[in-house]
Amino acid sequence: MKKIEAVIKPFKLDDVKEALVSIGVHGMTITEVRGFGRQKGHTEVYRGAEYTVDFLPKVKIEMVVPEDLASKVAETICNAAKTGKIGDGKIFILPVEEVMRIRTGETGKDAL
Amino acid sequence: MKKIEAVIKPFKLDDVKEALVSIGVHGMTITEVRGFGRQKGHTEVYRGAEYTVDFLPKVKIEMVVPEDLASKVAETICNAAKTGKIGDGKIFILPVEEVMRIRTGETGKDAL
Amino acid sequence: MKKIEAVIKPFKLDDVKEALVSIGVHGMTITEVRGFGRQKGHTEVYRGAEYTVDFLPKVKIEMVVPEDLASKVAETICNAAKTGKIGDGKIFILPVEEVMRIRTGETGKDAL
Amino acid sequence: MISGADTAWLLVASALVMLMTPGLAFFYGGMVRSKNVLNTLFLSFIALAVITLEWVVIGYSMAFGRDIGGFIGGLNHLFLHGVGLTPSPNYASTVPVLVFMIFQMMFAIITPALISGALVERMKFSAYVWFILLWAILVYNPVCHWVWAKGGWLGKLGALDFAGGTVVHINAGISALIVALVLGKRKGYPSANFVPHNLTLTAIGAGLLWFGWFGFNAGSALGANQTAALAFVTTHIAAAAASFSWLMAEWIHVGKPSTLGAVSGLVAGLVAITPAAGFVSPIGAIFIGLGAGVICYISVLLKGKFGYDDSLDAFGVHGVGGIWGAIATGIFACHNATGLLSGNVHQFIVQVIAVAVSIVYAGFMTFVILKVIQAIIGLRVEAEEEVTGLDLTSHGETGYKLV
Amino acid sequence: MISGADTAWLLVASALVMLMTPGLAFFYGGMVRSKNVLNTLFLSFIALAVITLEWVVIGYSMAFGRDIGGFIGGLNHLFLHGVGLTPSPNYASTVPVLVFMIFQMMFAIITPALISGALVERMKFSAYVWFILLWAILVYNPVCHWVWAKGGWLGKLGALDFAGGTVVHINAGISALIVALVLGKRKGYPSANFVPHNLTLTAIGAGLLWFGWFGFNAGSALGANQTAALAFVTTHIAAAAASFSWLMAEWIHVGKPSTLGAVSGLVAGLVAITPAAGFVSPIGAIFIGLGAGVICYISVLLKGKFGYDDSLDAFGVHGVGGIWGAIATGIFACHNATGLLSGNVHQFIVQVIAVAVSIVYAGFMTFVILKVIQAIIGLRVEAEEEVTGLDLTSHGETGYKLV
Amino acid sequence: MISGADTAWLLVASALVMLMTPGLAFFYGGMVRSKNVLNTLFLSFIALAVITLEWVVIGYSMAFGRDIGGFIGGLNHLFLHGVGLTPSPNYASTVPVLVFMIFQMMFAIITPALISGALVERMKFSAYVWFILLWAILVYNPVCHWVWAKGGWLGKLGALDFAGGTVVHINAGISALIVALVLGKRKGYPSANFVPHNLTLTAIGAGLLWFGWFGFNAGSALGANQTAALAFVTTHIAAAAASFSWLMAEWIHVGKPSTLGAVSGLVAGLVAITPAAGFVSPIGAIFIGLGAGVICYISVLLKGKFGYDDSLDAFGVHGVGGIWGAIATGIFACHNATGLLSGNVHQFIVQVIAVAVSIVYAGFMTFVILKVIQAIIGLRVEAEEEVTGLDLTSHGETGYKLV
Ligand SMILES: Nc1ncnc2c1ncn2[C@@H]1O[C@H](COP(=O)(O)OP(=O)(O)O)[C@@H](O)[C@H]1O
Ligand SMILES: Nc1ncnc2c1ncn2[C@@H]1O[C@H](COP(=O)(O)OP(=O)(O)O)[C@@H](O)[C@H]1O
Ligand SMILES: Nc1ncnc2c1ncn2[C@@H]1O[C@H](COP(=O)(O)OP(=O)(O)O)[C@@H](O)[C@H]1O
Repeated sequence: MKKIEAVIKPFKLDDVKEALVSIGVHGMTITEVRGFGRQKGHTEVYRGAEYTVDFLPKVKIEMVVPEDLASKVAETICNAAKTGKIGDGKIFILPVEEVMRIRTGETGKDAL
Repeated sequence: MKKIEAVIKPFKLDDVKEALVSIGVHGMTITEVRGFGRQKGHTEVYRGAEYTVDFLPKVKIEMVVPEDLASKVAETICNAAKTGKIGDGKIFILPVEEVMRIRTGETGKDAL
Repeated sequence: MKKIEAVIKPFKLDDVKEALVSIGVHGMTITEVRGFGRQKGHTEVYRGAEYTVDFLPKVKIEMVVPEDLASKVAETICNAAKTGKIGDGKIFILPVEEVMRIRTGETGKDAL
Repeated sequence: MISGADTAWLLVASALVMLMTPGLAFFYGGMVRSKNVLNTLFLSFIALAVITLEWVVIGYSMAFGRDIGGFIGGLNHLFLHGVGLTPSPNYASTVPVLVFMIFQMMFAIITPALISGALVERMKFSAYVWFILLWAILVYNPVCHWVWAKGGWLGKLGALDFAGGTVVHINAGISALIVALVLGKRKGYPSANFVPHNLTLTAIGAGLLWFGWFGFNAGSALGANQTAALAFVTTHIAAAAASFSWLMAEWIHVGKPSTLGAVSGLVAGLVAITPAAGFVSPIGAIFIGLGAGVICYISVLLKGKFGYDDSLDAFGVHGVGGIWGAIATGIFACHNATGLLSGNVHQFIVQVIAVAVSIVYAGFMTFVILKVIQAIIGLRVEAEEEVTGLDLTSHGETGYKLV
Repeated sequence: MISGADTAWLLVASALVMLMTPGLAFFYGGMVRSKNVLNTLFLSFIALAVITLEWVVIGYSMAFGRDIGGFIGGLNHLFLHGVGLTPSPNYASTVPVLVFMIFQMMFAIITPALISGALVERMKFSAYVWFILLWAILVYNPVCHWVWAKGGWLGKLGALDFAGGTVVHINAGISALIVALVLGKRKGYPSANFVPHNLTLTAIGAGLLWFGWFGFNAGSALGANQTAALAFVTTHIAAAAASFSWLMAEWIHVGKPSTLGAVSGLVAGLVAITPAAGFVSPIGAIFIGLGAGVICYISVLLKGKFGYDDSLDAFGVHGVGGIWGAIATGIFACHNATGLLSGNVHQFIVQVIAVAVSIVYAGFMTFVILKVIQAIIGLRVEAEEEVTGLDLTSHGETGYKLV
Repeated sequence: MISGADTAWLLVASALVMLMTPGLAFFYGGMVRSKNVLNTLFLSFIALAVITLEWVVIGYSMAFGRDIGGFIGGLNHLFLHGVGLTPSPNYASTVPVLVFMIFQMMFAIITPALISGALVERMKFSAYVWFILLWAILVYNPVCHWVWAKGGWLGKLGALDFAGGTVVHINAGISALIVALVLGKRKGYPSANFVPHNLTLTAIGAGLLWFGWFGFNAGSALGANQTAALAFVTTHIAAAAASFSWLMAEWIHVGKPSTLGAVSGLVAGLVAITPAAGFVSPIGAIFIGLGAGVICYISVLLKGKFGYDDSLDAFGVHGVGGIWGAIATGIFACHNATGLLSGNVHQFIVQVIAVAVSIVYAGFMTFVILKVIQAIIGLRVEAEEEVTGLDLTSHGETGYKLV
């Protein structure tokens, strides 16, 4: 099994979720994160004083999927999250050794 | 060493934490996340218009533990977090290559 | 490629970010988390009733870097985040199998 | 002669009505997405700054200057010339005319701010500022003159508008509808989740609006007298009744009563009683309120059917509630006037005429003003700015940094 | 004869007291967990809707209608029949009786809302609505009649209650205790972390409560006169003194003064001075306030000992503070009345009697009302709803979506 | 003789000014980082508790007791001795002297609270409490006597200060600057991100401040009369004009107008009009307001240049705005007084003297008080407490638990 982590632009979340569901992903966990990268941050000004915000709001999607689905999932996210502009984000694939469903205690693929 | 990631129902956090402490886990990191899965989301209604919220509040617990403790930890979380109802969450086990304690620079098991 | 996860004290974030940038890290993702560990939590008192808060605010930094940079990155974080007081946090190194840049579809090192 | 009691009351009432504009800011601000909360607040606060100056320079004179053919006031009070510390011969004879001027100013301020509910989350800030300035001059000042000035043609026709059902709410509500139509929908609407980001802020706004509305309506008696007492009572009762009936409608329709329903309902009630406050009995106020809650709830639902994006229901609540109130005044009037129920069919017809006139006039003028601004500086922010949020892109600030 | 000044003052005072109910909503709302914030606000806002209508229909008549044996008002003012624009022969002779009616209405509204502090985070919304309606009719209206109506038996006995120590605070506070006991504790209480989710909201509520309380107490002089001036001054001083003494108690007891302590203390002071406001000197007010801060702080601590879950200390602050205030009135009274310190033992005893009577009556009736509602529709939400939060499960909405 | 109208108006005005202190709490509270929000609110709320008691015990007597050589009031009104329900022979002859006392008290409360804007996020709470107490006694009471008491030397000199430009704003503003300098910068300032954490809270504060300021300025006419009317109008206009000009300055300077700019500007305008409110015309108010917005904006920018950490610009807005207002009063006065524009050079000079005197006196005394406190208990919290935040370390509580 693999864990896919994707950092995307927040307003793309719904599109990505729908795309994933349509290829058979049944579960995922998302987190509000802040990202630093090539995309420039923005400047805020309070009473004439400038403050630079380097970290931009992003959404991280995490999901564990069976081995064979991993690259398809990555591709799907990539398509759904792309705007073509800088800051679209990254996808990482990590190995997972075991999975367990808390409700039933099932492990392995059945637990997903 | 292994990393255990568990996504659980927020109100189970205290139980899980206590169970983990009682088996000798000394540290963990938690994050407010939102989960999508078999458990249905809910509907909110504002001025008669319905909005569906697919993502439900969950808590993610992350902790790195020595190899030999990993399955016991998973079991413990599973027991403490279980309500038996859909949406109880998942546990994932991932490999970890190195650990370091920032305060001392220690690495390996000592760093946990 | 490796994924570095560091849990640090929130007010050290800027220092760590700058140190990382100075050794050539181009991207990272951060999350507000809450940590439990050897550092004691604090007590809040509302109308005379005490409430113990075990989880302390921390910041988690995640970044994927090329194999060869991993230990340097860990060291850099360690130096920049250290206050020498309990609760400085941990660094974990995990294996990563694949990386993809959403904007371009690039994979591997180029995607970082 | 100046009466201390009336002066005290009208000063208090003016302060109360002033507070309604910030109240409105919070009411609206809580309902948008958090990335637009400051811009939404700003749309009300800027009305305080801009319309105050406009009213001093020209507005008061256009509205209450020497009547010109029933249609507009003359320029004899430009820069408040001749508006001093003695009572006016025409208005509020027991207080310094400056008091009457400032009380009226507060109405002129909140009216364009009401419109902002329809255009939040997408309108260019500079375009909005020009819009409210032109709208004040070309819509508010004339209509205010028609209805309330000595010599105004709608007033002479006999139209009853105790505290601004026509001048304030219908005017603003219809204009809001036009703005919503001209501007177009927010990106993603209605498929994305356009839900209130902070209903506690909305509730704070609602509390202040209700509080301030006592000044709005009971102050419109222009003295601490029996009519003020009546208007105060009917105002309160209508707000409560409408809150109640909106909740009942909601309870029946979606199965749950909601906090947003409670506060939306009370505002609907306050809107509807505005033209009627000093003319109807407390029992009349109950009917007007109960009607307002249900009617506005339905009108807000219909928005979904028609598909325009009146974001915070400025038309659904102020437009529709104002129309209901103006007509209900023609039905229930029984104090210092008579309505349908007292056998006065004429009054009812006059009310309908006043409503129709202000719908047509405000609607048309708003359209023209918007088209002019659109041609010169454009109306909407860039799509990307809309996605990022107006707080950051238009004002370089963010509402919350809570962690 | 109608006095413009008194009318102006009482209208303002009524508006101020109205604002207290939203103020209470924010005060309470900030203290619950965020998943219940809207429900908590709603409990106050719905009182505005429901009790307003109840008061118009029957409440005013029950409270201030023609006296029947000292126990209850007759039905001669049903639907405000005969409540018009001239002064009442019995009450507030210088303002239209409608003004007296609306001023009193505001008290009838906030009293049941006070009780909500004891029952938040677990009571069924529909059960709560029925509860406040029945409570208003069966508890508030009679007790109000006993104390304030012409012919009411407690008033005739000589009980002093300037602005509602007995009628409002003891009544509400005792009932709150009974509700807390009957409802039972919140799931997990006290082991889980039941801590305020937004103390800035609570502070906003406290600020508005203090502000509104000037209307509550100084308005109870029913005119813009010397007694109003005195009540205004004592009210302010007691609030400050109690805030101060609560903080000192806290500083000594837990080592740190807290913002929640500051605002809890000021409310305790306002509660305690309520029955005394127009009867005591500013120096008396200092003692009453200092006492209130310490006494209420202790009573709030004791809750932990006894183990009932009066969630937001409606009993600890309003019940205990009200009792202290009612008795202190019998000690410190010196303006238009005399108390223990002026040698009037009888007054002191009368105060104790009035307190005892209202404790017994309100406590018993509240119990009965709750049992009836429990039998018919139940009192508590489902356990799962409690865990998820009442905002979502009872109202289909959420308080905040800040990111 | 007591006038009901004047009494009603001054009671309302007192309530409005009271509300300004919570309003200030919210205004300031929104601008700090979330970990210090409660401490910041507390700094205002504690002023309500402490200064109220100080004023009753000794403050009123020091300020308005029997004049001693023009410099201070005697102790004849200790514990409000002789301050009762009849009018004072010297002040506000149409209301009970208790009303005058409480109205003045509200000014004494908010003035030290204003200073807190300069010292937030780092000052020890206990040191702050001692500071405001000593400051009230050693700075506020004397200067208040000099300017407003019968026999006060600045008043006799002819200094005009309608509602507290010198007594309140310059006094507080200069002291704020000294506190900022003595305390030193916040850890990390200015490199770290010291940005407002919740501008909606700041906007709520601004709304309440504007509302309350009507009581502050128009109440200072001490009656519901023509001067009150004038002060009310000029107050409102100046606020709007300053909000407008601050925004224009900002728009030109940084390219975007901001919500924080709008509310900062309006406060600057309210500050500047304070000494002038009852003396200038509405047109004068426009100039004073327009000037205030630009001048305060520039002064706030200059802070960056000089490098002191007046955290929330208490000096930049209240100090500088107050000085501008006091001098502008000497320029624009035309009602019940004359200024430079009416050819009265002498008035202008007197204004400058009064400004200079209060700068020197308040600055020096503040320095001395701080040094004494520093020597005895220290001024700043520990570095680690500052990092963690004062809410938790000083008060054991946190502002928000929103999830
Ligand atoms: N090496 C990295 N490790 C972890 N997250 C990263 C890394 N590089 C970028 N990110 C995340 O991806 C987001 C987008 O990256 P950025 O460099 O701005 O643009 P792009 O994805 O177009 O290359 C960042 O905001 C950050 O959250
Ligand atoms: N494949 C997955 N990868 C990551 N997180 C998952 C995955 N499936 C479920 N989750 C997380 O677990 C939570 C519970 O899953 P769900 O399918 O609703 O119920 P159950 O755990 O009972 O099967 C989800 O809300 C989500 O946060
Ligand atoms: N085993 C662990 N797994 C994951 N996170 C941990 C673990 N141990 C500690 N942490 C994180 O590191 C933080 C600091 O740990 P702590 O034990 O308090 O101090 P130190 O890092 O000085 O040993 C914790 O708050 C927690 O967020």
